[in-house]
Amino acid sequence: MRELYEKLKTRFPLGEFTDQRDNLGFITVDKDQLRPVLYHLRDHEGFSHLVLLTAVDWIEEDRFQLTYLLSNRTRSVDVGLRVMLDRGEPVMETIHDIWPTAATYQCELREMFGIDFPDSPGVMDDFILEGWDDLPPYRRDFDTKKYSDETYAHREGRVTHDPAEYMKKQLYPDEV
Amino acid sequence: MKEELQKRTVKGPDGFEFEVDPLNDYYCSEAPKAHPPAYAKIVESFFNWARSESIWILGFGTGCGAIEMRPLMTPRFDAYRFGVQWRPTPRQANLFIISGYLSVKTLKRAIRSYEQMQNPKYVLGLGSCTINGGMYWDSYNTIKKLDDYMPVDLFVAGCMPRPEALLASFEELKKVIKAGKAEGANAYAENFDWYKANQKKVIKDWDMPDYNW
Amino acid sequence: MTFEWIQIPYSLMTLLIVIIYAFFMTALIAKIGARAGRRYGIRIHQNFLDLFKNYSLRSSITHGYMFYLAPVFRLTGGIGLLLFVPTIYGSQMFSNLSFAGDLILALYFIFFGTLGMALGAAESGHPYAAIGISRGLSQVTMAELPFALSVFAIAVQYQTLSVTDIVAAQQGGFMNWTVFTNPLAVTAAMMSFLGTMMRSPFDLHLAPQEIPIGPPTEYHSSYLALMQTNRNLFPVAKVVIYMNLFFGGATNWPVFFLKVFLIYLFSAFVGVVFPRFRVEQSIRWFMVWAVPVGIAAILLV
Amino acid sequence: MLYQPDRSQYPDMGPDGKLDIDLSSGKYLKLWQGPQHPGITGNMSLELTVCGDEVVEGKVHVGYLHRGFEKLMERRSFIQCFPIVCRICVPEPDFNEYCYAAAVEELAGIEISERAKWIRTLILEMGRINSYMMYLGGQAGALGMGVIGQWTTYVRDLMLDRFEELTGARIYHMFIIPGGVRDDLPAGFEDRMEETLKEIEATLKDVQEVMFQNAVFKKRTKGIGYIDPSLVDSYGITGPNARAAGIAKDVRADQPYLVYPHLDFEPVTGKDSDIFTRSDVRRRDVIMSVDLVRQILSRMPKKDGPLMAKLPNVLHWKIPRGETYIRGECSRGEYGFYVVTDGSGYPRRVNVRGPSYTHAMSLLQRMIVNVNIADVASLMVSLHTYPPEIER
Amino acid sequence: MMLDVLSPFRAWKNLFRDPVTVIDPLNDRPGAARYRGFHQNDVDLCIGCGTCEAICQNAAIDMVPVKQLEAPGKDSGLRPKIDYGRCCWCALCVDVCMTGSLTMSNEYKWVESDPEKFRFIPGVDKKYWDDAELGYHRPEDYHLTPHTRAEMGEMEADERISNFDEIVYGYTREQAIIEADRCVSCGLCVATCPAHMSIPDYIAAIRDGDYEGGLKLLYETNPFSQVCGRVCTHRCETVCSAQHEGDPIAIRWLKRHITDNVPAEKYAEIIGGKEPDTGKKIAIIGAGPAGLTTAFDLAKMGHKVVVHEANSGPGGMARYGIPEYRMPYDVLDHEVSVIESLGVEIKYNTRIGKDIAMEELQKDYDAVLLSIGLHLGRSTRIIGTDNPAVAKAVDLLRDITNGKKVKVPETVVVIGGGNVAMDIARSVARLQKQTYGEVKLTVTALEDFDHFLADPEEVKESFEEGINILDARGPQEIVIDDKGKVTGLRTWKVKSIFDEDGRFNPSYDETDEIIHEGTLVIEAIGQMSDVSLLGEDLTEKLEWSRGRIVVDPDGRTNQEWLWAAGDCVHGPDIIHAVADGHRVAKSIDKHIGKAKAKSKK
Repeated sequence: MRELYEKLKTRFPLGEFTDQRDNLGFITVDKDQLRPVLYHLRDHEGFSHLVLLTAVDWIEEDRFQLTYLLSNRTRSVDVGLRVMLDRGEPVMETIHDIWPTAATYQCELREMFGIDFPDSPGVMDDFILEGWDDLPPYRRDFDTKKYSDETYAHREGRVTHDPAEYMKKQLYPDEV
Repeated sequence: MKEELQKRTVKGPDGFEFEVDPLNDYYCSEAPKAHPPAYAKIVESFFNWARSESIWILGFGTGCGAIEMRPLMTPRFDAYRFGVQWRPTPRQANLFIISGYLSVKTLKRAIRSYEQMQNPKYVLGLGSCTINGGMYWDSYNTIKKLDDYMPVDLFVAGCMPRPEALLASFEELKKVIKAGKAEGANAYAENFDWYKANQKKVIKDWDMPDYNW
Repeated sequence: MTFEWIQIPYSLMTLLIVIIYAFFMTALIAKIGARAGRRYGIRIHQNFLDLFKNYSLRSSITHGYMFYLAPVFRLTGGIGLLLFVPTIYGSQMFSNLSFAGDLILALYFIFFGTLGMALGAAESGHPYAAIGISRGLSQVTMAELPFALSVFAIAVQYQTLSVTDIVAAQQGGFMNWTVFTNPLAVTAAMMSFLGTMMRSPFDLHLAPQEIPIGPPTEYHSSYLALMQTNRNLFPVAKVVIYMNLFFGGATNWPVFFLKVFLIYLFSAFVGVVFPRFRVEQSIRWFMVWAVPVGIAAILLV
Repeated sequence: MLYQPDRSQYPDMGPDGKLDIDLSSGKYLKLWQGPQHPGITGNMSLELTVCGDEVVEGKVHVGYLHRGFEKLMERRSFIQCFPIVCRICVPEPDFNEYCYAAAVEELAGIEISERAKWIRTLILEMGRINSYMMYLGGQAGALGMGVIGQWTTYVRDLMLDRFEELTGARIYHMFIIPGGVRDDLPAGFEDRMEETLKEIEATLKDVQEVMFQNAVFKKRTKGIGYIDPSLVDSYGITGPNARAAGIAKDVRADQPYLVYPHLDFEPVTGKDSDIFTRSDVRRRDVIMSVDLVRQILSRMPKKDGPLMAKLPNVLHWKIPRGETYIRGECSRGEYGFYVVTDGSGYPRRVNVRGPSYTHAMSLLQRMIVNVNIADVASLMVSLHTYPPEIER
Repeated sequence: MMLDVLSPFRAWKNLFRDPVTVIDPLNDRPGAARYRGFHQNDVDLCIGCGTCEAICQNAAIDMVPVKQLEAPGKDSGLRPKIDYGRCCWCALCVDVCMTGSLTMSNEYKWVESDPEKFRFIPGVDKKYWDDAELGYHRPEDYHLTPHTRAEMGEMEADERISNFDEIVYGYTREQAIIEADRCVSCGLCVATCPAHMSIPDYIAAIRDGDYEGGLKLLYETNPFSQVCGRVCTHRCETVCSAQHEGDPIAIRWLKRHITDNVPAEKYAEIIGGKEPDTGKKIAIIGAGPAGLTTAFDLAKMGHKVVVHEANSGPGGMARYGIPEYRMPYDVLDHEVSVIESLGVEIKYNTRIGKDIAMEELQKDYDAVLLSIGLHLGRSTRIIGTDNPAVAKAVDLLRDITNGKKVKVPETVVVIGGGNVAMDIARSVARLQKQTYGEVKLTVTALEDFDHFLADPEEVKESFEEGINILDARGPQEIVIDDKGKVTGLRTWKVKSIFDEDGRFNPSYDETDEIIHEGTLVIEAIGQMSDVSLLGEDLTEKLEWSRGRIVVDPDGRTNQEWLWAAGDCVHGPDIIHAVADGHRVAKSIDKHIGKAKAKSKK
């Protein structure tokens, strides 16, 4: 994997490299370098299969990480491209013209993370959710338990006790 | 609201223009009515017997429990022996098996399907997720208590319940029907406002009539 | 044959017997089909339970007058078909309202229910019902063609349009049955028979996986109960015609039951093991296989 | 030919590249298939615009089964995620368990025991047989031949019995746990498995005779639903769908995981890339899986030592920051888990890559155009998609 | 082509085969032997630790009190109640169950019309599957929590026997992490610990490597953490949920590990400062754990504390009752220096009643605390105990601590089976080894090994060190020769210790008699307080019970200015003394606060 990284590095400015396994590595790529790198990987390195496109919310660092995972099916190696986006203004260029399936991924990311991909077909359509009016649910600051408690009613009448506290009360009933 | 549900002017094939308000024109606005049982007790008992021995299930796999429906339709368990059949349309079905969790999106369809079924109709809540949210208790997209949204006759514990548990629930349902206690459809009509309020609380984009017959 | 009032209660009795028989027999066929799937299948009296259940539903919504009428039309088709052909040959009691030209009427009645259904299904407003009925009509039309040809062939063969006379001509040993005297016509007719029995590969108007379940999608409760009755009765009535025309009719009830059962079984026998055609494939099939046989039958007579 | 939709007659293309479909013109009809529709696999729906019998535009709607697993996992500890991942795919849940466990093991640096690997492989192959059995029944059922589904569901049920005695559950096995597997094979398992395999083989023979040597079935499936091999890469097509197009890609052979390096097999491929070929590839794949199960049972090493690797206390298990992607070849194609950890006791992000994601969304939407309504269900089934893994 | 038409008809061969349907699926198909069906719980085995609740990702389990369980102290008194509206039958609760009490049956049918009914307490609420034998039980070799204790390095017996160096080395970082990782944070230990130390929290601090945070937690509840980290009676470990299927967590050693890993000079800073001066003065009699804990607390509250100690060093029983190889004095000194750094004044060699009168204290201080420990040994009062060659363990231990040259003869007999007996025996053994090069020492204990009072590891180590321990021996007479010299101890075999009413009344098998050789007999059967300092008046005014001062739950005597705490009230136990100290400190603060309020009025 490192060879590939070194080779790419001579052509493109690249960020951090993580050698995860013999056949899997992750490379951080600049937002505007992504497209040339993708073209290069697809056309010259045989990474013709877009395995997945997803995002990670690093809310502490105030950014989104987009992961484009590509696979070279002949050599059976994978490379993940990490693109860091500003969390305040998450907009990314669409790649549906390179891989048509990316449109679906982008649609999902728009809905679940609120990352916009202008010009991606159907990106504004409802994909999974319907009538959603809260924060995009996959964002870290969206608290699913809180939302669930507020929106849906749970069956009442459940009480639990802390074993330590309850036992203490039994053993030392005089203590305040 | 979806575009196709908005009021609009339409030009027919014959060139005639007319106004369409889909929600009013295409749907019935009448609320459901409670239908009393037959006047004669013996007739009602006979009807209940017939109802209990001919249970037609709506073929709508709302959740994962639907996968255990197939073994029931096929040789191993062969539920047809017990008077149970699957129907592809809600009009002809009497029993709606909510096979597990209902996402909000499916809840909307489930309500429509339920309302299109004819009185008397029965609902079976399959698995823990219909009882109290199950393993999706903290999910933002699934309802927790099925009986808030439609009257439920029986719940079956399990995740997911085995086909045998389902068969046991059919047997139990037969008993309930024969005892004349499966009056979910009437309960729905009588507490219509309450159910509607609950439904509308979770379905944010309510773009259908209040009652689908 | 002249009309006598006593024929009315007699025919009603026939009707009753046939309906009850039809209900049991359909269940039996279903059980046999289930055996191919290595299971037991429905209970033998399940059809009655379903019928009572459907009558016992408390609410039933309607989509308009035609929606009401369609099941009635449909049932009329079934009953009419049965009533105008002789059930038991040689029996005054069970010859129904058979008359000289009844073969033509029977042909009409076979079509009648489908037409009624078309009106009702259209009224129900369900797109799948509309698709189903258009498929159904095209196929029935096509399937009727070989049957009509074959009927024409035997009408020519026996020189009569009366079912009773055709049956009479076949008496005296099974070698006299049309199936042996005019096998081509019978082949064409049996092909058409497959096409009208609502079973694979010709069940494309119901096709649950494509257009669940076509025309009757919206029907329920007592409407459905009526249609169910017809669903059981109509095929039997149709089988009665086939039996009379091609298999020597029946001179008593046991023979009747057996013949009807076997002819009916034929459709199930084929239906269970084939998937369904698409509508144009089905039509092409009739055109390519059934119609030429029918024409040949006429030519050879 | 499917792939260059024939728009010559209808509908017109608007200047913005969108189709000009005027429903009120009476020429087009909008049809919804699903979510309550017997011809739909699982709970999803197709919004079809048809002209006559031909589909001119199709849109796939999913989300009816969305439970937000990826979110729920972010607030469950690593061991707590183990019971919920299998729910992502109902008919073949074990792949979730395997991919998740393998990802966690890789990130936490846990090496699992040899026998556990064999048992995992066994379970995955058993699950594959089950999934294909459901598929075969579904493919025949979509064309109205219910009898095949009766047989295959029956043998699937026998396999579920084997699952039950091995794992303790029928559908959601929850057996492949991070660190190994829960338990060893029960006594006499091999013999009962052999009986089940024999029954499966007999059924497959019947299926071959009744379903594949069937004039009507051939008529309905040959030449229909053609996928051009050139689309395989751009549409992310994997598994039998790709193999039926002649592209011999099988993760089991390409990136062997678990004990696949020790097993003998050859990826099954087909040529015609139509519905028939895809069904046939799957049928032959079951035969291969049956053989693999036999190989596994006969070559599995004896138990020496515990099946479970030494785990830290799972109640406060923390995994250092890292990310990885684990893939496996499930019955539908490439199944994968992308797991990101941040050093806490919870996964930072889990992304599930189900093969249906690309098959049922972009591919199906494209293939469905110009298809007869009658073939829609059959086409959809032939892609072998399971909605829950699309929306998770 | 023709084949394609005919071949499908082969399906009909099934017509002549029997269907494969299960005739009565409801009864013919029990779940598999491993089936994960409905839960069962052996309530007697269950300890209510709540680990099942902690691991359940569905929040399906509540811990609820069960009335019929009446065994406070052994478990939490709670039992899991499972909500089948949540459960997913993953059996993680069964896997993690610390006692193995929670299992699953192979039953799986439960249909109910009332959704509220799907909650039950397995094993308590009767269910039809309670007696099912098949079902999921946790397989052998399969544990989600590690169950063997991390080994701690310690000196070998022959190395340690010749000196008084500390035996155990303490955990290394790696060992500590392994051990800390085993904790399931159930908190039964917190409830049991008299001082309610936040055990799971400081164990978590070890896992995170946050020793300073851990130390802060320790000193919130226990200013004698370093001491307790070595010699605590660790009642926490007796309820530890990990002990049921493995070893209990080495809570004591982990505590010590924290204290070892924070530099001595940082203690004061971490433990934190004190509140502003209140101008109140409190006298404490005895610089033992109880007294100094009170001093620590009160000093933090801003009161002025003066501790009067009769001995020359601090620590009380912790110093004078525990040998150095278990409790090194420099650790103790450091511990006290931490307390002193808060401004506590300790006056050594000040014996109340001799150097200062009790009345004086009453007059000069706002409150007085009596924490004088148990420095007098009890006697068996058998014949011959008045001989000078019969000694009491506490006295000897004190002498050893004070550095007095204690002469031990070549053969010694110790009477007693408690920890003090072990302490003195092992101390004497070391002296013997130093003097004679070999150990000749017999310990006779009343109890048999199954009911032994001393800690098992003490017994084990004693054996390793060459000490002969005989169980179930009742002392009858000190054997004295004509010259009046002790030559041994005569014992009988004990048949039972308690009579039918449960009173202490040993019965003996007189035929089984042994004379243990020894020219010194040491009695280590219990201690009592030296209450002579109180003076006759006060002694009379105070309420007594079995030789101990009666106090209210807050540790106050019936004299409103006088509190009592520690061993002299509750018997020997450091952690109890610490807990007492806290309680008394709170009570004193409350009292003098009130007094202040009163005086303001």
